[in-house]
Amino acid sequence: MSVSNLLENWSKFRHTHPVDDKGHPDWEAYPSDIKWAMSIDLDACTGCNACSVACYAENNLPVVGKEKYSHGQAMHWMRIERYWDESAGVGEFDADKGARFLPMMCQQCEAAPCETVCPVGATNHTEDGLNSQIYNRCIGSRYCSANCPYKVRYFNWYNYPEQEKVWPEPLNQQLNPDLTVRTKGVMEKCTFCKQRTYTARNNAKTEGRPVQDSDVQTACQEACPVGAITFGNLFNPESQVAKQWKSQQVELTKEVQDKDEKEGNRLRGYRILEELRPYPSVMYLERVRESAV
Amino acid sequence: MQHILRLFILLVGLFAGAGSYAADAAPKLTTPDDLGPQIEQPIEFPHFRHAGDAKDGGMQINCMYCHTYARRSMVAGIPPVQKCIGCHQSIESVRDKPRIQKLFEYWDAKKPIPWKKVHDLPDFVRFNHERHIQRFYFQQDRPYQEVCGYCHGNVKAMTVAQRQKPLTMGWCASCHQKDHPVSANSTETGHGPNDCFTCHK
Amino acid sequence: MTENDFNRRDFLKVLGWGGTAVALSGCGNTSIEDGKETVTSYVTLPSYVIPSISNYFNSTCAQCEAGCNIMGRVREGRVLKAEGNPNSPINRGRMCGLGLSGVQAHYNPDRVRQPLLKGEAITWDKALGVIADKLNGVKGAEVAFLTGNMSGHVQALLGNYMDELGSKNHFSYEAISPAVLRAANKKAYGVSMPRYRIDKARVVVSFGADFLGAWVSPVHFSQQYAQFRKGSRPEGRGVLVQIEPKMTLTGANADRWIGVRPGSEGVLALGIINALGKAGLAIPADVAAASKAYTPERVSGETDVTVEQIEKLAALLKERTPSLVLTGSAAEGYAHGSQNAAAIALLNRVLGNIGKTVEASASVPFPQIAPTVGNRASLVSLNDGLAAGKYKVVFSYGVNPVFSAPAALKFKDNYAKADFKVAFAQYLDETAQAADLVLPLESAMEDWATVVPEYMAAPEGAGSAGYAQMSFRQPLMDKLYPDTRGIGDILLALLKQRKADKYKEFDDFYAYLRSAVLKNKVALGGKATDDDDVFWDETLSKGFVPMKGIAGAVSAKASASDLRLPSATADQEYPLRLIPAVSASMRDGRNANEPWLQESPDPLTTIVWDSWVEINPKTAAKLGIVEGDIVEVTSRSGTIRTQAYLFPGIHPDAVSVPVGYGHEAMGRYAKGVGANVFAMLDAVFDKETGELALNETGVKISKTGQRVVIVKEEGPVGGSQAGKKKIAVQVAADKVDLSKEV
Amino acid sequence: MGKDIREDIAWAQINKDVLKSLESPRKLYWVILLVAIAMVGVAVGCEIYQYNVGLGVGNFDNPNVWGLYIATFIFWIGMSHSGTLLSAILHLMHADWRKPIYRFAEAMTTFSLMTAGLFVMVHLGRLWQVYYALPYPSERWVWPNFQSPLLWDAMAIFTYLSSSVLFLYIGSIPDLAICRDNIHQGWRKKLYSILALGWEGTDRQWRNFRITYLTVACFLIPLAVSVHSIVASDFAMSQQPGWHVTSFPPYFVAGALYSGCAAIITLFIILRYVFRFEEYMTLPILKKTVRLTFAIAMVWTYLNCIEFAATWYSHDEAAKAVLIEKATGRFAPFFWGMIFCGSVVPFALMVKKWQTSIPVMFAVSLLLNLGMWLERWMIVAPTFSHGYYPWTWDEHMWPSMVQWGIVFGSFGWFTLLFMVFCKVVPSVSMYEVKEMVYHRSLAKKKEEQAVKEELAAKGAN
Repeated sequence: MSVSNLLENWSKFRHTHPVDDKGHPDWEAYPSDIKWAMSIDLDACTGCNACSVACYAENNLPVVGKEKYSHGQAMHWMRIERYWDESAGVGEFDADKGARFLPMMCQQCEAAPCETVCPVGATNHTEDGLNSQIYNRCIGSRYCSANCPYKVRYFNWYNYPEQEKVWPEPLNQQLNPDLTVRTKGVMEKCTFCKQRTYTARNNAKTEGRPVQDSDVQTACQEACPVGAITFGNLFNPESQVAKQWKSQQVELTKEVQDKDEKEGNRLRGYRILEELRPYPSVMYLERVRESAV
Repeated sequence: MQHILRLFILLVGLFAGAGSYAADAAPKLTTPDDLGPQIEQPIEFPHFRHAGDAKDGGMQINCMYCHTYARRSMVAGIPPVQKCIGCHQSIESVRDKPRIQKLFEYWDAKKPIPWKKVHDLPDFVRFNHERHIQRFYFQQDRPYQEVCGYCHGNVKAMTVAQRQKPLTMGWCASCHQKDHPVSANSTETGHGPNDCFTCHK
Repeated sequence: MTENDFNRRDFLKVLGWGGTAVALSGCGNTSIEDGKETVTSYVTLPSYVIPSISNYFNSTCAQCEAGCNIMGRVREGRVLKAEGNPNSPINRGRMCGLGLSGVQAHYNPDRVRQPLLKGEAITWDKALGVIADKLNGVKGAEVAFLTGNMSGHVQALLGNYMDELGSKNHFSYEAISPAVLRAANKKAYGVSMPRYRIDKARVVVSFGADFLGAWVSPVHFSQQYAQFRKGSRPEGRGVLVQIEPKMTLTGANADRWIGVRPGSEGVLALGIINALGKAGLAIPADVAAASKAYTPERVSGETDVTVEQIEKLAALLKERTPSLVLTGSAAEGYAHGSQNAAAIALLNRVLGNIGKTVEASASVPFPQIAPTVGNRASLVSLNDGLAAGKYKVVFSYGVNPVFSAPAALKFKDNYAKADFKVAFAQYLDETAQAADLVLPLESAMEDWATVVPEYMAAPEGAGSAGYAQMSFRQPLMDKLYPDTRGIGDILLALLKQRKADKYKEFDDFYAYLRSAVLKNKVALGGKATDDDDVFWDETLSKGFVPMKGIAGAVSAKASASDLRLPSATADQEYPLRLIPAVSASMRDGRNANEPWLQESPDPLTTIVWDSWVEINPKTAAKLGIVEGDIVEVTSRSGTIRTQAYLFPGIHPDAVSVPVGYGHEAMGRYAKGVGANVFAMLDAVFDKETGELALNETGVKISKTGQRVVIVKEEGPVGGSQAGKKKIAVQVAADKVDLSKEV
Repeated sequence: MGKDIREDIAWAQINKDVLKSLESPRKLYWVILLVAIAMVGVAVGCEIYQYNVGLGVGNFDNPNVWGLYIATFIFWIGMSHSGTLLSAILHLMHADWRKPIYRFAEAMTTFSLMTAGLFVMVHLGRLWQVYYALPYPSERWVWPNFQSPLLWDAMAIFTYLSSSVLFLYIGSIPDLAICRDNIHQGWRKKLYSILALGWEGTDRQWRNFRITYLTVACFLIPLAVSVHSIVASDFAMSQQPGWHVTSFPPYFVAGALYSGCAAIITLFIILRYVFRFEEYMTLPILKKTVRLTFAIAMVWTYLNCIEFAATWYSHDEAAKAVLIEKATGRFAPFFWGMIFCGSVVPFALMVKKWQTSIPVMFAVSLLLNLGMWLERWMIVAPTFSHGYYPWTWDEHMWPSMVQWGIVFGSFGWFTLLFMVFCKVVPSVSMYEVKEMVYHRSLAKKKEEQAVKEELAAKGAN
């Protein structure tokens, strides 16, 4: 450790981005052979909330209760948004074609707006392409949340485990020992079930083989009754998620996708707020509605 | 202007001083062992007797004979009482020793032994025994006592285990920064992961 | 048991809190500690238990009657999470939010922990003694046993017990049950619960069947739905049309949601048949006769569905076959509910779906473990008996009629008339509070049971026609409270009171179950030569056993001769129709004390921790109601106060309040949350089955002048994307080629 | 219009008048001090509560993760700027009218920075871990994230604070020596002896003093500009609609000078009244300050217009939506209040009759300050409740009493510091007033000489 390390060390945070300082994507520079990514088929998604509850169960999320929920202090890493058709104009709702559901969680952006602004480097990019959130490093400045375009970061406004007692005995026995229970004053968010991807990588490494789709499922993906969520290694061309991204011609490193679409053959893949250039790792597939009825 | 110059020199000197202090403050693997407190255990387990070298009267049992989960799990595990009994029921010669009697008391009552945890990392840290054992014991083929000793010190010389290494973050990181050969006969080297997320859960 | 054999419960003990401790306050312990924490080693440990690595034990979900096969994730003796059993033909490895919350029923802080005699804790011996005393000299006909859906060996034991008592009064009651559907199916197809093949259909027209939410076996149907929606399927992407006055989760996912006038579903079905005939489909003569009068114009007037829409729908149904027409609670909850269901079933006959997308199902070959399905008619007959003072001792298990019976039945008062009331309960709910003796039950993650699902899903492939299965529920961890007991153990103890000899070989229900299963090894897929222990262990590790079931047969015998569909009549005093909404997570409210369910927003309104009344914006504008107004919803039988939510997915003549809220007891998470809509339902019954007609209550709405900010997930712009085009994108099916999608 | 400082006032008189302000305070002083302490007490209570229970008690939510604390933080940072303007910039420009009033303005700088610093602390979720943000070499091998504007911010404030303390102190040394020489007993004597650093007023000391003072003044000016530019980059460097604006740094600096000048007018009037400094804080000085304030107000208004126009002409729909939301949504009263206080009220400064009217200027300066506080709030809050993602828009979040209490208390804290300062250090710079009087009397003498000579010449003729 020396002064020279000062410069060396912090610059490491950025070098895991495939997006270099000039804003050009550079896959070759990617530091590992894993890039976790997801795709969510909105046509399949029924909005049933199973993923969200699974997330509560897997990730030790506190139930905040009505009063705190009313203050917007809910801690759901995975929230289901419900939209209506607005055929007659913005805000004029039309229920004839049902509702539209959108599961929204941390998009694990490659050039994440949250990472650069954290004063203490508590959130930074990992080699397998996640936005990490190091709870113990967080000092609670909430700048990351302020800069998140999706607002998918959730702050511990209270000391849920100890003072608010959201897990009264014996509910606390359900807590997952693979990850911490966050205390007050730290930011948290979806980690793509890091404890699961970590275990998958660990097991694959022990067996001396690359990670496969069958090694890991996120909790939401595992629960989803309609299998709308696909998760895996985008770098592995055999993975379902890579196949989906490819077939939808969505590329991680582009902020505008130039798709080869013919008349009557729209490709459904898109990323939300892509134009802000955060390079999100979650691709959504458009919802389809029959026009013949 | 002389004064400004003096001030400038002073500031530069301060910064350089702080920097060189920092260089010294970085923990090294060779720092003298930082002995943790002596811990009172329900049974004073003699590690030296079981794992120690033959010349010291030990039996040179592999650490992973008892701490059997270390190579396949995050935790090394404390052996179930059954494991102790497995051997000790056929070792009549020490049956009357008070420690063994205590052990059999637990066994007869079918009660678990409430061991105290010696190497206790903070709750937000994930340390994976499996990964380290795989890396150094199986892959690089180092002797098990050395591999376990990286973090646990010279347990084979202890009675009740005692913490010898600092186990602080900088101490972990200092080893993760170092290049280690990837296998026994390889000149290729690699270092441990430096992602915060790997160890912070 | 031999020395080496182990009682699995021993290893489910919560021991390893140290070592792989749950990080309870993540950022609390920030230092390296020596010797502060205790890491307790096991005494003995089977080889498959490795600390820090989860073990999965198969079991069966008890959160609803679908009976999904689950795996409990167990670590260091604690069950952490329920996950789907991938081999299950029911849920195929998937879960719903309700099922996932099962662990919170198990770890619930509000469980009853000791037997309670009039509120005072007593021992089990004393409790069982009291029951023996009270039964002394009571005739069998004076004992009633009220349960919900029952199946498997617990039911067999219950049957034995009722026989011993000489009682025939086993009432099986479910507040939310597809009872009308069963009767209508029996009439129309010859089986009460056929296999629906949504995955095979090209068009599904669902009359209020919320098969993605809370209807029959939602996770199974979600699996089928996923197939149905796949563009790469040979049949292409399926089209879902949902016809119902109040949008359900399924309606929200439909290609076309048709907000029909409440009660006129049967009329619409006949109108569609009429239009199909006009479009050139061959209609059987009797059906044609029945539907002749229902011209699209007339139907349009009665149902509020445009002629164009009816014709479009008919054209679609004619063009794309096979299709599937479902009928659900929204169409059935009327005095003419059975008629509605019969009319809708005609559509399947006309379209030739019977045998194609409506398949025969099989039932288990053992009638004593076959499911006894609950309905509301049985509660009515129990209630009548109680009112007449017929029953002296009443047992209740797994149901909460004091909460869920319509107020008009005055069930609570009648229940009090029985001399001695025993409730087997996990929570001190409304019924348990009204009971004299409360016996604490083990949770579904602690006790043994076998479950036979009513809706018998089958795996793909040959032999699926005669497929039946029995699922096992086994303890996933040691009992949290030593003084709780499984229902099977309690029934066994009660049986021993009457016939000690016959049951003396069984120490506990586990022994009974094991011997009963092993006796029928061959029928359960084993060989007579199989070792008992091996067979038992294998069976448990699979979580369910397939059996050769008794295959039923579907027939297209739906008749159109005796259809009588009344036209809607306007009620001047109570102009709006109340539709009690059954949500996927809250159901009938028995799981209301699981905080995850309270905190997960209702998918459609995104409201949490409260009930609400959904009002169409047009109706609300007429009444001068805006979102958040506290309104009084008044029927002939009662009044509730709740918050108003303007909802575009509801017919202007209808309002909807979710059921399951408004508990006055049960626990900290359920008590006082929302209003109980059961308390204001009129006692109107389906004319054929005697089922309570849930949607038959007329209400009026008045403002109270109070206004609140509704606690919900959506923001002030509601479901608007505020002009942003790329958030939740929707595309017309003809703009996209789905056939080659990965 | 009142009179300016008399040129013929005796130096001893200056000493006497100014040192009088250090004597036992009047009753009014104690009343103000007690009120200030009470206000601080409220804030401390709120902070203890918030510290123990968590930031949730402030009614923060997702997405409104920042609230009044950051707004008020910028307000206090901004207020500090005018002290530097008056004491350093005008010093370099040899504007001698600054001399009687720069001392308290500089003190204002220091104390408002100290207040602002507290808001950084109050804002943090885990105050007890604040040292993670310091770039110190640690055992953990990790440094703060130098990319984060928040870190620049912390460093800038710290540098600025230490420089202004230094500047304030250096500038006071000759006066502290006067105090030392004129006060003959008690702890104060000792204090002044130590603080005066053995000042004797020798030529060499004066020469060194002037060089040092000038150097620090030069050093301070770029700092002052940069510190608020960096505060601006907290917002401008982020990607949020309404924040991602290139003109933010000058806009913030202008706003800072503006609020600072307004605060100077307020304090000027209070000090003049409380310490009877009519002799030194004369109305012509007030007039000059008022005119300066007006000029800055117009610059600020101009930059405000630029910000709106830039938003309007850019094709950023989200930023436009935020602007419309500010002007028409639930923040409209505050937004238009800011426009009124910030751009309309300053025209009162141009009414000649009012420029020297104490009550009018007092009221106007308070309104200007209010406007500037609203401006900061309008920068922070609407972007949160109307960001990129419509689903998370929010209409109900309102700061709780805890937030208001801490903001309220911060004014007490500032007052407390300032009041104590006024009783310890002369709030009018005696030696510089003497300089000023000397220079003016020299000039007058010259003038008189010239007149005399002229008369003499005339007489000779």
